[in-house]
Amino acid sequence: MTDTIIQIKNVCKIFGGLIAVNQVNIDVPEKYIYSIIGPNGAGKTTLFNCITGFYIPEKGEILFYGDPIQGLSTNLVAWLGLSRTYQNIRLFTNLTAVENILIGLHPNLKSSWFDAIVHTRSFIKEESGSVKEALRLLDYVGLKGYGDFLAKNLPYGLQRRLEIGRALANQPKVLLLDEPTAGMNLHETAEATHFIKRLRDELGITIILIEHDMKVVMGISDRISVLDYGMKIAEGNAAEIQANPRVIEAYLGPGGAALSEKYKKQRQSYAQSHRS
Amino acid sequence: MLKVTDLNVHYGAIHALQGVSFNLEEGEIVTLIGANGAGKSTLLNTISGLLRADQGEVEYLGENITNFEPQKIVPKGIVQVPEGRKIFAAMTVMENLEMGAFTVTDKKLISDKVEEMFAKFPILGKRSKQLGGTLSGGEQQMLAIARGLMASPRLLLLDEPSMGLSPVLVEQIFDIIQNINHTGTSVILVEQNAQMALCIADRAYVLETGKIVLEGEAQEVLQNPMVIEAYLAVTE
Amino acid sequence: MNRNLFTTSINKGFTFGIVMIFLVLIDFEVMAATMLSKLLGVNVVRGALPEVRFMIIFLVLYGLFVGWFASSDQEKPAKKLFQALIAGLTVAVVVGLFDIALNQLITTGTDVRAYLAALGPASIKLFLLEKGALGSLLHLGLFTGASLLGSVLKILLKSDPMSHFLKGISTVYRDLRAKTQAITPNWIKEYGKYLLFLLIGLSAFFLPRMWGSYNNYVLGLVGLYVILGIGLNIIVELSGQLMLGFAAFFAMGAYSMALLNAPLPHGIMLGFWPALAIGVLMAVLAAVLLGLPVMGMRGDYLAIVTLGFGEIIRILLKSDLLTDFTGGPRGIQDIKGPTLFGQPFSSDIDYTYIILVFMILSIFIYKRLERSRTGRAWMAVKEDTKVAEATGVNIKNSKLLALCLGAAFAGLAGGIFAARNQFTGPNDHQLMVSMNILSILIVGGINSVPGIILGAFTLKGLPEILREIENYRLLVFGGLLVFMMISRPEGLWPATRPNIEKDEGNRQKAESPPGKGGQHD
Amino acid sequence: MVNENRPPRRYKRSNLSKIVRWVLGIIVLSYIFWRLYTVFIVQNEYTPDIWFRLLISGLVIGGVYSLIAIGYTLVYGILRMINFAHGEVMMIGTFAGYFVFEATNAIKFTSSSGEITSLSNAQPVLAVLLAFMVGMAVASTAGFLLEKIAYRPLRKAPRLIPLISAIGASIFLQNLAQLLFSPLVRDYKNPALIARGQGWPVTIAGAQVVIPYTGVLTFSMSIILMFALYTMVKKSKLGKSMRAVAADKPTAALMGIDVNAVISQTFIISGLLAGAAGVMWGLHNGLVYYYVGFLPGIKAFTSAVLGGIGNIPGAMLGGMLLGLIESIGPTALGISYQLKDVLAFVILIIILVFRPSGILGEVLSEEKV
Repeated sequence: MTDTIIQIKNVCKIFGGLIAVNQVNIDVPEKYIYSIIGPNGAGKTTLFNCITGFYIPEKGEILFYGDPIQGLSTNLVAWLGLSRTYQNIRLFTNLTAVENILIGLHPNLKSSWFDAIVHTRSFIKEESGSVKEALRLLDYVGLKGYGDFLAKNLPYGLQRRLEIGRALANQPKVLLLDEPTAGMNLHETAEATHFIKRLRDELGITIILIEHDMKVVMGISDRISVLDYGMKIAEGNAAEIQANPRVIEAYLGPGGAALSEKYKKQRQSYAQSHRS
Repeated sequence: MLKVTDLNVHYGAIHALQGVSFNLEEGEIVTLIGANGAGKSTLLNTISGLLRADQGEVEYLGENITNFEPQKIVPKGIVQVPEGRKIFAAMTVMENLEMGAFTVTDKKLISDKVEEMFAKFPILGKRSKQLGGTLSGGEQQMLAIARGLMASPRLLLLDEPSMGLSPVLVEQIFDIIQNINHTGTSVILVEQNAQMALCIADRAYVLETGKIVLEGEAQEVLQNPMVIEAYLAVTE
Repeated sequence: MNRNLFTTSINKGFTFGIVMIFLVLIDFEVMAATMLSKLLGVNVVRGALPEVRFMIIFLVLYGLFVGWFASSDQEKPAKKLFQALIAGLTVAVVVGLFDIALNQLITTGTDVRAYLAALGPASIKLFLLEKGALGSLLHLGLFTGASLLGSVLKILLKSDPMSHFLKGISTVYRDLRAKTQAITPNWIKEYGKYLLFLLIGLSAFFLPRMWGSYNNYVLGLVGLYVILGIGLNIIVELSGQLMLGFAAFFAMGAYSMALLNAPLPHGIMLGFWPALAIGVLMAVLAAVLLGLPVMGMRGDYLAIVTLGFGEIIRILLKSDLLTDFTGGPRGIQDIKGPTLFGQPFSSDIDYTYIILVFMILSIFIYKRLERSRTGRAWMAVKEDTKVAEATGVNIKNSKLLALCLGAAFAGLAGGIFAARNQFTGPNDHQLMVSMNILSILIVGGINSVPGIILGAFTLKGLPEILREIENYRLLVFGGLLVFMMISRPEGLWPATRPNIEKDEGNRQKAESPPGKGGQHD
Repeated sequence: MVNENRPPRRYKRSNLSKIVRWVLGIIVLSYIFWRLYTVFIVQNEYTPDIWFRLLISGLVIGGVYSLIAIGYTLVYGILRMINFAHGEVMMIGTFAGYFVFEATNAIKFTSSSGEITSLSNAQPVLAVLLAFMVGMAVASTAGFLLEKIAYRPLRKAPRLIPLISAIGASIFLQNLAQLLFSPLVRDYKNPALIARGQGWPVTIAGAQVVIPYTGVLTFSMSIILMFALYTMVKKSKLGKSMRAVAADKPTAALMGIDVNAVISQTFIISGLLAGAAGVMWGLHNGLVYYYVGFLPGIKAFTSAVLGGIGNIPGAMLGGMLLGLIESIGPTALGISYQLKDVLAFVILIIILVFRPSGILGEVLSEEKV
């Protein structure tokens, strides 16, 4: 299946004169691991925020299964089946791990406050079902036994996992991960990479990934887009991206040989003038 | 001049610097390069007192200045030009420069310095009454550097001065950095734009996830395949 | 380093000295001495001054406190002692200078009570330990000695007993619960809960009868404030909206009861129960009307808007505009109580039952809400609104629901309150009422029912029982709020989160037959 | 997990709160127009001198509100917190001024013409100046201590925690004043020269109106102080550093600015203004008691929000506007003067609902806050 699940069409987002996302077009096929990379301030997270409804793009459309979703409130976007994680982990820190996941289940549950007070039969059923589901997810993301820890007391790597667990509770069609390996060491990063791959392979979730660790990106992405100054400058698979001169320039800086020569000369002449 | 030993800094839950040591001689340009989130800015912020070190020592001109507050560090001659320029948008160019000279009490000296900056950056002189927020990106970067120079620093910490600028402007900024260095100010340069940074630097340190993975003469580092790997993971 | 030690001690001593002077200026020391003498079993006639020895005890306690506090940041005992000595001496000198001024006032016979209301000659004499100028010398000895003693105590105990004590209560409670749970056989676990409820129910039934009217009045007040606290807790602590005009909803309930169930001004006489129900509905209606336009507002703006709302309601109730309708500043009298099975309820004892029933009902509802999808959504909204929304929670509905449910509790409490007092007027619904309820939550503990009960008892019950501190109640409140925010923002008895994973594991173990085990993977 | 089989979901957009907002807005507007129409066209019983009198009292009270509002705005600009206890700082200033007048009134001596006069009547300028100086000094000390004790330890806490602390401080200060000075309502003893109720008579449309001395004094004093503050913030080094800290604390620190010191100074300046406002309040209204700061405090906060919180000219404008609305509004709308406080609160709610950024305020994005 290679149906397009998310289609980003000509999206622009402007912050007081600064164009953070500029005419970006991206098609994400279903069940792909799709990476968006680019240097600092290239507009990756802004694009994420546009997709998940945090920002309303000034121009363009974002289609989910062909329906426009830009400008919808974030809870509706979540309800439709897009879950996300955050660059700097944002958990409900004073709640336990299980409760975090239970809140993730929110869009799939129906019981109302009245059911809760009266303890109707459907409420009891739903509640025990959701607790089971939450514990199952907890196990799945590898936090079994940590369920009753407050989220803020979990070690850093587990907080990342819990955040993914919370996102999974929504039963998402699309999972947007914002730098899931930031701040992890090599071992943890390898584990996380494997885990992301498993999500796609086992659960069939489409994954959109922002990542700066190129080892991760190159290792698992089916397709990669590169943003720079808010514009998409390249798209392709890992090998294509690594060979693309515009990408190398975006990361390592422009100029290359010519400028290096210039500065070399300048330095030499400066050194000479000081020696004499 | 500056000696950092075994610096450990936590940034929220992240162990952002894990035992970083480096040093800088007077008159040098030292560049710190590395990918996003490698800990470069954290290192600068720790030196200039914005972040607290959990462990380790920062020694400047033989004095231990670890965890001093910024207002005590600036008068010693260490000035940071922050990432993203951080111009005071609602203040005029002139006022921005005056803020840069906050620790200077001699009014004559301040006006001399302002003149010097206007000579160095003529465009700022032309816009001295304009609000900082109305300047273009390149002008803002120049203002940020000029503001940093107002305190007559002996050591200038530059955080991503080329970020978000077009190649022509980047070249200008790098020329300026070199000039500053030639007038006797030591510079620590944090850059994404590794190629250029390495061209003008004397020595370089490459950071990866909070650790220094490579150090040496800039020209050597430039040739080292690890640099490209640190950015693009091109290992094959 | 030593100089630093010296100056910080002087600073601390100076601060404590100034605080002591302020305590004298508001006559706090006399109140404290009176309380001490009561605690130690001496009956003081109301209005009369306590004996000198109790003043000495108070001063010594203060000195101990100074010594304890001043020697807080040093490791070595000698340094601690040094700090305590310097701090104690500084306090003594500062207070001594003040003593001389006080003594001057007495000897010249100047009466400054027109300006400093509390500085009566009798209480000055008491503070100077009836010794006049010599009193300052006595103070010197007392403060310095006690301060040294305080630091010695500190060295000996090596810990902070206050926080220890507070932690102690809750951990002991939890340990006890865990232990009893471990050793009790299954059938008690199953039905013990009901047994406990029965026990509480029985004691709640019989105790009020044995306590007398005044205690019942206090008990009822505490109960009402527990209901109010639970209502506000839903709004403030569960869903994270700082509401400063909660008294407006309280007023809705009270005035509905008054207008519908009093002979004047309208004489509708609908009866207690329907009026109570309508009061609750009116409070909810007010919450909807307030909530719909302001729901999207930022936290601190919301606080001020709700404060404004509360004041609007109060001023309107008081104004000439509504005098004919609400009785204006005079309020409404002769509100009738309920009749149950032909039995009229009128005394405080009778009301205690009603209040207890509703209090238990409130706690029950609160507990159920907290452990549900709705409650979790509220907590998520409080923790991080944006993320909660991105997780699929409808923020506006969720907040509005919390506001309405909270208001319902306030309407309920308001109705009972008005009927019990047989009167309600604008002054029953001042801003201070809202503040008091908020303080209960903050002092008591976030999202914890025992915390709310503890808070309601300490802030409403204790001052009623200990009449002496009545005047100082709000002062202590205010200081306590600041102090709590700085030192213990989670409250005296914060709730712990439920152990869902463990409970579920236990449950499964209990369900699966023994030997085969539950989950072993 | 049943990802694959989950049925597709449909969404519907709801605009209920927007509609409610609009309906409310239309109701409020039509009410205002209806009232204005009745009062001005149908009844039309007020003569110009009445409006003039209301205008004067509005300007005077507006000046006081402006000064206090500046304090709210300065602190909000720097710390993004509502200094709820600011009204109490004003109350402290009022009391300090009161004691100065009591003291200068108590010092009696025989003047050259043989009469026994008090210092405050013989040297009214000195007495008033002294009252302002002492009031401002005491209030600024109070503001400084308030920040140091109740707010500084909470610098990094979530937003609501310092607000609760501020509420606590407000309650504390009110009750401290009540216990110290008793709940009595006391009279301000103005020097005879500027006794309350006296002033220059003017004739407006055939009727005589008195422009009170105290009114002129307080109004000009508030204008002078506002002008001084504005120049200070614009021109002086301290003012600039305050603006820098308000804009970006870390960057300001990198300039070598001692952020904590600047915050303290901000509280001192707010206290100075609140103290002056307190003495002005006492001189003009004549009453002082422990609760005196509460309503002006809330009103001033309303003014600050009205003008756009964080914006100094906005606070000045908002204060004046609120003063005028409060004094002219009830008459113009034909409602009881008792309800002027309700009017102020209603305005606060309306602004926050329809234009949270105020008249001159910038739109604060969620991220920035």
